[in-house]
This record gives sequence, structure tokens and C-alpha cells, in this order.
Amino acid sequence: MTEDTVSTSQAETAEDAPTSAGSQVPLALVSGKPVVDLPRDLYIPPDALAVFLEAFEGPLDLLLYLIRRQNMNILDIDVSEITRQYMDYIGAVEAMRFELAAEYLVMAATLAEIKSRMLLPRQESEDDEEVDPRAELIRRLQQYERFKQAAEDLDSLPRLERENFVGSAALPKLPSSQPHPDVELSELLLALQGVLKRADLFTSHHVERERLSTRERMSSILATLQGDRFVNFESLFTPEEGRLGVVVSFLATLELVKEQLIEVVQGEVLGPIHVRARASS
Amino acid sequence: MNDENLRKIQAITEAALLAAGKPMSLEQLRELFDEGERPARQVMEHVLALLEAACEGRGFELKKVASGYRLQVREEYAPWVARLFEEKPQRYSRALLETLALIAYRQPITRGEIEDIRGVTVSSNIIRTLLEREWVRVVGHRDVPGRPAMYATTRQFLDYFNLSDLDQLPPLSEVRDLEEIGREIEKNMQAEIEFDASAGDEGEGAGEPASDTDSNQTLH
Amino acid sequence: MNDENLRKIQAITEAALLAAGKPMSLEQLRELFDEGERPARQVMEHVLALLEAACEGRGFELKKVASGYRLQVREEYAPWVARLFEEKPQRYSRALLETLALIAYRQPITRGEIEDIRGVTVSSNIIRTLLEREWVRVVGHRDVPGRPAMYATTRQFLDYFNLSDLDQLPPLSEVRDLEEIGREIEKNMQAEIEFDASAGDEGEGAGEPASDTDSNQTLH
Repeated sequence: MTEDTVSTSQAETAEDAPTSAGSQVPLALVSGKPVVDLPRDLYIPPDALAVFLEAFEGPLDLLLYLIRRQNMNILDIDVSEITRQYMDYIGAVEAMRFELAAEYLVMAATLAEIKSRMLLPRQESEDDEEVDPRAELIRRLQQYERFKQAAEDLDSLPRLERENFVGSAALPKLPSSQPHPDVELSELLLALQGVLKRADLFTSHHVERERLSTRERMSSILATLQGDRFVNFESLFTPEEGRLGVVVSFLATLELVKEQLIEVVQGEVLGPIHVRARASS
Repeated sequence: MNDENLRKIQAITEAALLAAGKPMSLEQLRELFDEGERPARQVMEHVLALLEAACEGRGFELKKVASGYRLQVREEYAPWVARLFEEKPQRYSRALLETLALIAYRQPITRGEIEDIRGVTVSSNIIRTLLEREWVRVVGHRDVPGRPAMYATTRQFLDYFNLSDLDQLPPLSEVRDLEEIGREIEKNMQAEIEFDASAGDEGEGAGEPASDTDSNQTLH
Repeated sequence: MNDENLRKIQAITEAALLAAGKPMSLEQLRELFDEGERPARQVMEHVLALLEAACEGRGFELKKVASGYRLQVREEYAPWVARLFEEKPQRYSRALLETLALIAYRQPITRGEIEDIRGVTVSSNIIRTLLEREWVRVVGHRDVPGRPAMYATTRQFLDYFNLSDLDQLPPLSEVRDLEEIGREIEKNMQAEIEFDASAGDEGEGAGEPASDTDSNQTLH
């Protein structure tokens, strides 16, 4: 079922097409001579020339195609023959006035150069190992063929939306959750530092150094003094906290009195002391 | 229709329902099959019953809804599944952090006092967020006109920041000293790296410019 | 960890993977659980193995891909499942596939390097498509004039092609190194010269691969 969705590429289509040009009307004039038939060994009919540029992925692809048609080994290409076919191709395409990508022309020049160098007598040199003029072209063809193959391999891997489908199921009713942002202590301190720096501009404000445990205790004492009721002064102290705890509570109470947040009442001398929140009165 | 055939139809049905991710009618399910192999309606119904039974004890179940059958995550696992869809929490604004810091260091403190120090108004949203998060609470009302609430930090605040009491916050004098802060952060980060290699990804961005309106300060 | 507990974690894992509809890493799966009940990594791995086994004979399977685990329809049922979707699966052009293959096998690679190997310019559209699909990303810039971007593949690329790792890509065909090619050519040319000076004009059928056994010739 999946196989029939994999269609053949255009190059292959061209290859399968009839070989005869089937027309005696000159296709074009090339170097003054009328071109009636497409060059021999070209298996692309005239109407396929329109897709010529898309059919091949560039000059290397076209060369590989020509080499394969000749059943040649890349390592053993007959440069003259391949060059001739390549030039015929280029000529036909140009004759049809299709715009030709510059790469094809560069390759044509390269082939012509290789061909001419191979016609020259080989010069032996002591120091330089002679390099076959085809070597670089062969290297490139081999390299390109590798990745052409890799692309085909990649295309045939099972992939999502073709052979693989990720399973998903409907959701039940989900509890709504509201996540809280995380805060680092350092962020908090930086924020405070920022505000203190700004506060310094307003000289009327000074945030002095203070035992924070005292302020914490002030808060907790205030919290216990809810409502309008008086609370026994001694109940503000927790002897289990030890001397330090008692001192903190005492300082906190004094601070609360100073800030006029609580009032302290003593009914008689040496009698029980009561406190309550001032705002509650 | 032999067992093997039924099992195959069942697997295909399950596969299709999971791939579709939406309800499919009995007819739609039957149409997955070529005419020659298409199961009869009764067979399809039987297969759906088999599939329903096969989901016993799994993370999902077969549900019949108006437009057909669908596979649905079991409701009992909703609490865990819900975590997938939790939105990434927004960062708190600089204004909120400053307010929180002032409540921590100057408690009990009223909103007006915070505004005096910050030089800008404190939005009700900020106070509400801090109350909802249970990092601050109202510990009383100041005996001045309007009887404003006084805020203090909570035990949850201390727990969250891993403090046993407020004294463990660095003293203000150190907070004023930028270098000290830098060292502090470095120390914290060092600790984070030591205890949790992944924690190092967060928390450095604290120095971002305040995003809200408190940049245009006015004198009171 | 008793069996009942394991079964529950397994069901939650299955539920979450089906709810997510995309791969989840081991860590993401563990984070579904509160700290107090969070399974250890080994336990989670064990549960995933149990889940994999529990999908035996069903319409779907547990698959490990690059970004984690996902539940996916078994490939054998793809022909039926594909009928759910009206649209034919997207086909990709050779140019795109070749570009993608070069990035996959040769990463990090610049556009210029891709063009060198393919022998044609790479259209910006192809690069844009690959970036938009999040199959490739820019991983840096090569320190040459113009500082061209270097591309590499992403986890999404691997996920899409059902791979957990780049190693799972089909191996590249072998290429003989240049020196070897040089020797082969020498050898062949020698043979040409010896046997038929005009052989170059015909060339048909000359495609026998040069074998190493007749390498009694040495370079000059």
C-alpha cells in the first residue's frame, strides 16, 4: 500500500520514455546546422527537455546518469565519450533556449579541460606524482553519488505521517492547576537592594539594621492579639525557648509599644499585665 | 472469523483510534478495511467489546461518545496527566519581589509604608498574589486612620526559602553591598551546583530591569 | 516497590504518553510524579520495559526515539491507518533530501560545503524549509570570510525518521580514497595504452570494476 505512493523521480521517468525524437522539424540551429534529431544516446525526448533542469540535481547528477547509461564504472570513465554526450545535452538545451544554470557550463569547461589534458603526452616528473586529470572529477562524482544514495536511503526510512503514527488519546477532565513561579533568595535580595538604593535618594527613609528575629516575633505577637481581647502579658513568652527566646519576645513587645501597635495595661501595682492590639480597641 | 483474524481487526481498530485521536463511528472503522476483508457490523461490535476488555487495567479506556468510539485517558490518572499541560509559570515582577522583601525585613508593615519606601504605589494584585501564595499574612491593623492591614511573612515563606527563621536572611547592611550580594549569589549557585546539577540553569536572571511602572518615581 | 505500585506507574506512564502524543524523556516522565512518590530512574526504566512488553500483540508499541519514548502505531498496521488521512504523505524533493542527507552525515556543515559536494547551489527555500520543520538548526559559524552558518540536525529530525541516534542512520556507502583512485586510474590507463590506444572512443562495456588482484603495477 505504501509502495504505490512512492513515485519515480523525473529522471527515471525520462529514462523510461521513448528514445526517438519522432519529429523531422529542426529543433533548432546549432552552429548554423539544423538539429533534427536529438543527440544519440540521449534518452530524453524533446518535451522532457522542459523539465531537464529539474530532472537532474546539477551537472554531477547528469554526469552520473550518462555514466550509468554507458555502463561505465566511475573509476574508469571514458572522458571523451562522456564529454561528447554532455556537450550534446547542453547544446540541445541551449538550442531550445532554456535557461541553463551556470554550474552546467562550468562543468562543460571542466570536461573540456580534462579532455584536452588527456590528449597531451603525459609528462613524467621526478618530484610530483603525476595526477590524473580525471582524478578530481572522479572524486567529486563518487562523493556526490554517496550522498545521492544517502538521500534515497533517508527517503526510504520509515517516517512519521507515512509509516509511523504517534498514538494519542482523548483527555479526561483535568483538574485545573495554577503553577507558581519559582523565586531564588538571591532574586529577593537583589530586589531589596534595588529598593534600598532608590530609598537612599529619599533621605527621609532609613532602613536600619535590626534583629530580624525581633520583627518576626513582633508579627507573631500581633497575630496572637487578634480581636478586642486582652491577653496576659506572660502568655506572650514561651519559657521553652530559653533565655534568648524570652529576650526576643520582650524586645518585640517593647518595639510594638514604641510603634504604638499594642497597648499595655496594668490594673494595679504588681498586678497582672495585659496587652492588646491598639487597632482593635 | 477465526481468533487470529479477530485479533488483527482489534489491533487495527486500536491503531486507528490512537492515530485518529478523535472519535470514529462504527462505519468509519469498517471502512478502514478493503471491501474484501471488511468485517460485518456485528463482528466490528464484537471487536470493540474485545478492545474494551483489553484496556482493563491500562492507562486508557474505550469510550462511546455521540460521534462514535474513542480511546481516552482514564480519569483516575488525570492528576498526573494534568502536569503535562501546566503552563510554565510566569516570573514574578520586580515590584512583587521588592514588596515581599520589604515585608520580610520590615514586618509588620502596612502597604502605605511599603509605598513610602518604594516610592510608588503597590498594586492590589501584588498583595493578593503574596497572600494567595501564603508567603505573607495580615497580622493586625495599624491604629491610624483607615486602619491599614499590617503584613508579615509566614512559615511557608521561610520553608520555601529554606530558612529556619528570619535571622538567616542576610542583614540589611550586607544587602546594601552589591559585592556582598554577588558573593552570596555565587555561594548559592555553588551550593545548587553541588546538590543539583540541573539547578544551575535557573535563577541567574534576577537582575532584569523592572518591567512595571515603578521606574518613574515620584516624591511623596 | 510492590507490583501494584509498578502497575500504577505503568498505567500513568501509558496515560501520559497517550495524552502527550509526542515523545517524553525519562526525566519528563518521572516529573509527572510528586517528589514523594517519584520513581527512581531504574524503576522508571523497569516500568518502561513492562509497558513495552504489555504492548505485545496490540495495535501500538513503545518506541524510543531521540527525544524520548513515544507510543506509536505498529508499522504493520500503517496501511489501514493511513486511510484515515485524506492527504497523501508529503514527498520531499531530491534537492531537499540530498541537502538533508549532507547535513545529517556531515554535520556541522555550511551551505557552501553542501554546494561543493552537490555541484549546484542550494536554494534558500530548502534551508528555510529544513529550519522551519526544525530538522536542522544553526550550530555556529565557520571562522572563514563571511562567517557562514554551520548546520546540524536536531532531535526532531531523528524523531521524525524514527531514530534514537545519528548512529542509526543507514551507513554511507564507502568511498575509495584518492590515492587508491589514483592507483586504479594509473593501472587502467596503463592497460588502455597497452591493449588498445583507441579504446577511449568506444568505451562501452568497460565497466568492470578494477580488482585489486592484478595490482602488480607500481607507480612510476
